Amino acid sequence: APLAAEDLTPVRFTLDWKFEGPSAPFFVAIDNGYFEDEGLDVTIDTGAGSREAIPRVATGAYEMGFGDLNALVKFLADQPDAAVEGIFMVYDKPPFAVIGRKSQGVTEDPKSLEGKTLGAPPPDAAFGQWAAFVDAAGIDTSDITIENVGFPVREPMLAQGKVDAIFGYSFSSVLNLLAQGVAEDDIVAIMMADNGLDLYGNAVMVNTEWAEANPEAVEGFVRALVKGLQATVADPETAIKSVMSRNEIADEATELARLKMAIADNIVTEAVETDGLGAVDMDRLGASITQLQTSFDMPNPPAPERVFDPAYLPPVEDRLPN
Amino acid sequence: MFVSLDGVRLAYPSDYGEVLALDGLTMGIEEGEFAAVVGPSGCGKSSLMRLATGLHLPQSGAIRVADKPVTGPLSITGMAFQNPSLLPWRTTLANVMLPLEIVRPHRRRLKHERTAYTQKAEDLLSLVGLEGFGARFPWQLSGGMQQRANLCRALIHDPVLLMLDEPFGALDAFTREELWAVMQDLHAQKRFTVILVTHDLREAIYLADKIFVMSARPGRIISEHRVPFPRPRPMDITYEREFVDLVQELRGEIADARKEVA
Amino acid sequence: MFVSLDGVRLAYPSDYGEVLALDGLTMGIEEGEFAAVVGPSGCGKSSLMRLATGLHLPQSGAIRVADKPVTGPLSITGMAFQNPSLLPWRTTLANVMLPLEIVRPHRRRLKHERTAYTQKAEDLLSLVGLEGFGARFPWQLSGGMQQRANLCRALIHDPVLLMLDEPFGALDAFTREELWAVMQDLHAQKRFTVILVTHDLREAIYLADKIFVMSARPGRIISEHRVPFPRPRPMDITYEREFVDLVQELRGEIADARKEVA
Amino acid sequence: MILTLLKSPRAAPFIYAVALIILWELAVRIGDMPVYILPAPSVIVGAIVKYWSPILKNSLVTLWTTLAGFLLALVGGLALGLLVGWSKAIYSGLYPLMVGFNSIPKVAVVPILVIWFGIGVVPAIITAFLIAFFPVVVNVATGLATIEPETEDVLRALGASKWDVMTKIGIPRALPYFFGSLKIAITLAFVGSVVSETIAANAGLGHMMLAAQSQFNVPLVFAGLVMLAVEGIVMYAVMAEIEKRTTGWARRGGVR
Amino acid sequence: MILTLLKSPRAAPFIYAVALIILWELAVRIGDMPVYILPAPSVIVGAIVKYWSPILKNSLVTLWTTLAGFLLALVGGLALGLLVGWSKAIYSGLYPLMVGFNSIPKVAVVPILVIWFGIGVVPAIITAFLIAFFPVVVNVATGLATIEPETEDVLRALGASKWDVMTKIGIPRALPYFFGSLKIAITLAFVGSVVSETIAANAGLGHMMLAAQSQFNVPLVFAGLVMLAVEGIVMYAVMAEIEKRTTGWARRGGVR
Ligand SMILES: Nc1ncnc2c1ncn2[C@@H]1O[C@H](COP(=O)(O)OP(=O)(O)OP(=O)(O)O)[C@@H](O)[C@H]1O
Ligand SMILES: Nc1ncnc2c1ncn2[C@@H]1O[C@H](COP(=O)(O)OP(=O)(O)OP(=O)(O)O)[C@@H](O)[C@H]1O
Ligand SMILES: [Mg+2]
Ligand SMILES: [Mg+2]
Repeated sequence: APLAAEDLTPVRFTLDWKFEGPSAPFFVAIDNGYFEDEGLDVTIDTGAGSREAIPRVATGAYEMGFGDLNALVKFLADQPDAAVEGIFMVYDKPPFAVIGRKSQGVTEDPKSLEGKTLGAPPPDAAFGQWAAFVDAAGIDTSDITIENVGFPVREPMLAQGKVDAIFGYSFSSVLNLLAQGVAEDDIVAIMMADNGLDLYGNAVMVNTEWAEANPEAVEGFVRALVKGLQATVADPETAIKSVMSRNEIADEATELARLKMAIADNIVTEAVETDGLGAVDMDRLGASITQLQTSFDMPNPPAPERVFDPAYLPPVEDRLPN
Repeated sequence: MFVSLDGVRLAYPSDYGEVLALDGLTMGIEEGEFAAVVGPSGCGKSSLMRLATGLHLPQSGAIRVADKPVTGPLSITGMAFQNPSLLPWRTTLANVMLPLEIVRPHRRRLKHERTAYTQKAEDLLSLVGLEGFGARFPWQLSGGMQQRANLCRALIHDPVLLMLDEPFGALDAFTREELWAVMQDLHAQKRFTVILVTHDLREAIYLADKIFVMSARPGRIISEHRVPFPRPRPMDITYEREFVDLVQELRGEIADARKEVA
Repeated sequence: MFVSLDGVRLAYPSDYGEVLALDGLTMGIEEGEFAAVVGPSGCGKSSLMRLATGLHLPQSGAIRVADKPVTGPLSITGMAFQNPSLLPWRTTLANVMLPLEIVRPHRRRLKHERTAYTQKAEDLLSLVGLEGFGARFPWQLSGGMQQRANLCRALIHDPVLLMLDEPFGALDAFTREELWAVMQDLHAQKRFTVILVTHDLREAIYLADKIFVMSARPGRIISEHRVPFPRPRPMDITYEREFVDLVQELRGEIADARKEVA
Repeated sequence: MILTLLKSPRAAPFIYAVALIILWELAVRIGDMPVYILPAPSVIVGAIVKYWSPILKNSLVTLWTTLAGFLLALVGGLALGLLVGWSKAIYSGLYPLMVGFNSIPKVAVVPILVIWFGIGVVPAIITAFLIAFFPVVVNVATGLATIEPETEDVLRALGASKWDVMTKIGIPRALPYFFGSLKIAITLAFVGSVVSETIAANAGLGHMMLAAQSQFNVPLVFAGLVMLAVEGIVMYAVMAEIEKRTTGWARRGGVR
Repeated sequence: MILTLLKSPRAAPFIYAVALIILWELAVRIGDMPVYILPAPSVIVGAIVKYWSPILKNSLVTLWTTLAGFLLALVGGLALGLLVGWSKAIYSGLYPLMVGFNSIPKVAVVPILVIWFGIGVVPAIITAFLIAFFPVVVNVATGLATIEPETEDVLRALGASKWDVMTKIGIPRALPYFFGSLKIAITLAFVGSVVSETIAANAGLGHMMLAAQSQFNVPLVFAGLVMLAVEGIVMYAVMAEIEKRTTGWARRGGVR
């Protein structure tokens, strides 16, 4: 039976970014009452980047959040005692990509980037993996020029041909380029994950101190989120409404496209079809941490178990994508 | 002595070495006395006034007012500066009432008794011929009117010691003589102590009990005169033989004082 | 007539209706003449000066200077304001030299002939008893010294028309009389036209060729006197019978002028 | 006719604004500026019409956080200005620190505020305050430091305390500059709250613009900017009115 | 002893700075502030020592772009201030537009500059200029608008032109406030160039801090902030010195 409002456990949750298509599962879980059924009163705030969520959760400003697991690895390497860990993997495959234009000589082959000028906002998470990607894909960087282009000018610079390719999330940059009139068949997204960089993407994180005190709340959150994800995967057209009601300025068609791209490319991967939503393969995680050492200066990388705690996951059969 | 300066020396610092304004100045004024100070331009009269109110402290020598050594600005004084320096953002009335906002005990009372105080200020303004000008801003007054408002501001808080630095300089002879009479009456009524700086020897003699003549810079007192005429003094007295002689005597002394340095 | 005002009316706008300062004022001054204007405080003398230099324009009536109607500020005049208003960020010397930076043809010449002009300014300063004070800032001068610097500033650019608004008010009798002599000499030398506003009737008579007496506000000319004494006039003339009589006559007129409104 | 209109102070704001808009429109059309860089005014108007509801809502949020921050800056700046004007030691001690602090982009401070206050209006208000108080301090302190001693003496001769001198002379005398600083402060307060909203808010123009930016809805971003400008101008008008009433004495002359 | 030292204007800057640093260190240690939010000064010093070479290089880049933008702002602000002070119509026409423009965060303008001028120092210089000129305009225009008519008349009576009045009286009279506005402008110029560097530059403190941020190197970010503060303070000291020499007359008194 639903609990009275004052008996619900309040949970402050910070997203990775604004209220856009890929955040639909969280809102679906609210709108469909999944969180409430678990005795939770979840408030969701916008984020300022996949990395920014980590300190927000670590300091306890937020109980839970949605952020980049790779950034969490680096964060824990520097702050081994920080009260934060991943508990639920959402982007089994990260959307990190190098997006280029065929008309400027960029193809699906990462080696086509050699000799090109790449635009990169330094805080961009995809650019953050450049070193590891170079390593994994065997790219010769000697005559690649990296230009610091901020987020607002990243896609325009590519659209204007001032750079040949940019770093970014596939589902953001591709849609942005389309919005700027770049022909769809001119755009090519080199997914890092498809080219030897086997990393994880964004995951739900929790403040460990709070989680220890409220384990059943965390479990409940995860159960509700699974339902949200399942509902979203089953019916993205309905799910997107939960985003649209919170973001009056969004364009429904675009957000739906973004959501569908995220589901297809990042959320419901082959691994997820078998292992279920939210799970992490500890070996793969361990390997990715090793890969990350190329990108990040990490003398003391955290153990995979420190980064991700599967303890709150329900049984596999309860969290299959459909 | 109500006001006493003893061997006072005042030098202004400046980029070109210091400027010695007063040196070895000694003078004393009794309570309730009306004193006048005369002397050549630039001899240090204004500086003397600033010392007596505590606006400046002397480099050496002692200054006492009301039996206390002066260590900083005194609030028992009312000062009419040589330059009217009315505050341009206040109306004339508000300018005149400024001391009431500062000086105790008026400061405390002002809130409750504003009408009474306003009346008092307006009375003072009409006493100097400025009735109806209270609502004007200072820059809407003529030079002489500003000077008169300045005088009102010095009087409003019933100071025990009144310092007047050429208060009538910008006035025509008649307005000036009217104000002499006003000052004489006020002094008779309230018995405050006055130090008046003036270039008008008739003014000094008509108003004062005692006149100090200053030397050229560095200023010190070269002579002191008691004015023998009984009070109240009619305006006609200024044409009397004895009066005119005193004027001539002072004139001569100032002439000598100027030559001394020249 | 070098300067002529004809039926001039000047009213200052104010929140409480306009203030009529001058009404129906008519006067004329010949080229090279030394005119004095006397009248009660607040009667509109300074306003008259502002009209004659074109700083204000009259609401009605005509003003002509040097045969041209006055439509805006004139640069042929030198004006000593009642309030010295020296610029505090300039030394006294730089203040005195200010007109040279503005008025043609000096403005153009100043760069090449700076030493000559500086010498001229310094000569003027010593003429009024301020030698050695050129490097001081105005706020380091006494009130009377500021007034004298103000006078120098009015003279530096050899104006054809000199306007002096109580230029000697803050000076002691001797300094004042010295400057009278200086003014008389300068006038004899350069034959500029002068309008002098003063409250000192002896000053007016000693210096002027023609004296205008103004009524109380709203000001107009109630009488005009030619001064009969030949030039150069010795200082002693002020004690002569005829001189003293003229003083008394003017005194009487001003007294009447004041009563008219009172 | 046009010339006289141009010279009329009442018509001028509109004429200048219209001229700017026309110029802008022409520049975009002739210069063939892509819409995702600089949309033409007509396009921006289209966005305003289309999104009027979220624009209005977010504008109000930003307006109130800005005003709150601005009022804090006003009070705080005045107090700090008085403090700095009070003593030479405080002046020379505190001033460099404030200059140093103000040379730092306030974006850097927002994450700290988020940790302390969560996201929402509080960080925005504080950021607006932090960015806006400095001009007020500077102008108030300058006003106090440059009181003419002649005027000050009038009060000192009455035995007035420093506090009296500051409130009765320092502030009224510096009032025109105080208002000048408020004009600077209000614009900075807008910048501050918007910057904070881009990082830490679920509402406000900053939030809206970043969300729009993230979808490359550049006309909407510019609609937000235009709203900011309009709010700034409205606040300016309010202050100009207050200023006119309180500093008439200082503007009795001016270059004519 | 300490009290007299505290009251000495020469020692004060150091005492206040040291006090701030100690307080900060204590706050971080006692408040147990995580290093990724607010590193302690000691940690920041460590970062400065470790990364001194890139910090120095990037600092110099930022310093020069800032100075260039600041000088432009100074000249442009002065010119615009004179223009605005010149005529009431220009004042009431241009002022609201400037207020509106300044209510816009300059981050929004950088993309346009990048498209026009490419990546590098030019956008940074222009951004610094755009953000910094307004305070100068406001204070210069206020200075001109509040010239005492008594003083102005001295010049007008000589047949002086408006230009003469503005340069011989308006500017000298407003000089203390002009310098005040420069203090505000220099801090804003730093903010402007850094903001631009974060969006479009391959060097400069803004670029460096952003890069450090992406590496979670928060101490280095704060080292950059400290460098900014230090550069701001140095510039302040330079201007304070110039100010002292040119506006001695105005500070002859002040609250004593
Ligand atoms: N702030 C100052 N700095 C330097 N010198 C000063 C300062 N104030 C006054 N002086 C000098 O001190 C001397 C005396 O000045 P003071 O104003 O006391 O003269 P005074 O007798 O009032 O003259 P006056 O009758 O002209 O008003 C003058 O020579 C003047 O130059
Ligand atoms: N700016 C102004 N606004 C309003 N009224 C003014 C203004 N200036 C002068 N007045 C008024 O005009 C009248 C004449 O002033 P003016 O200064 O000409 O007198 P004056 O003859 O020079 O007096 P004084 O001898 O006292 O200097 C006065 O009543 C004064 O109040
Ligand atoms: Mg004096
Ligand atoms: Mg006058």
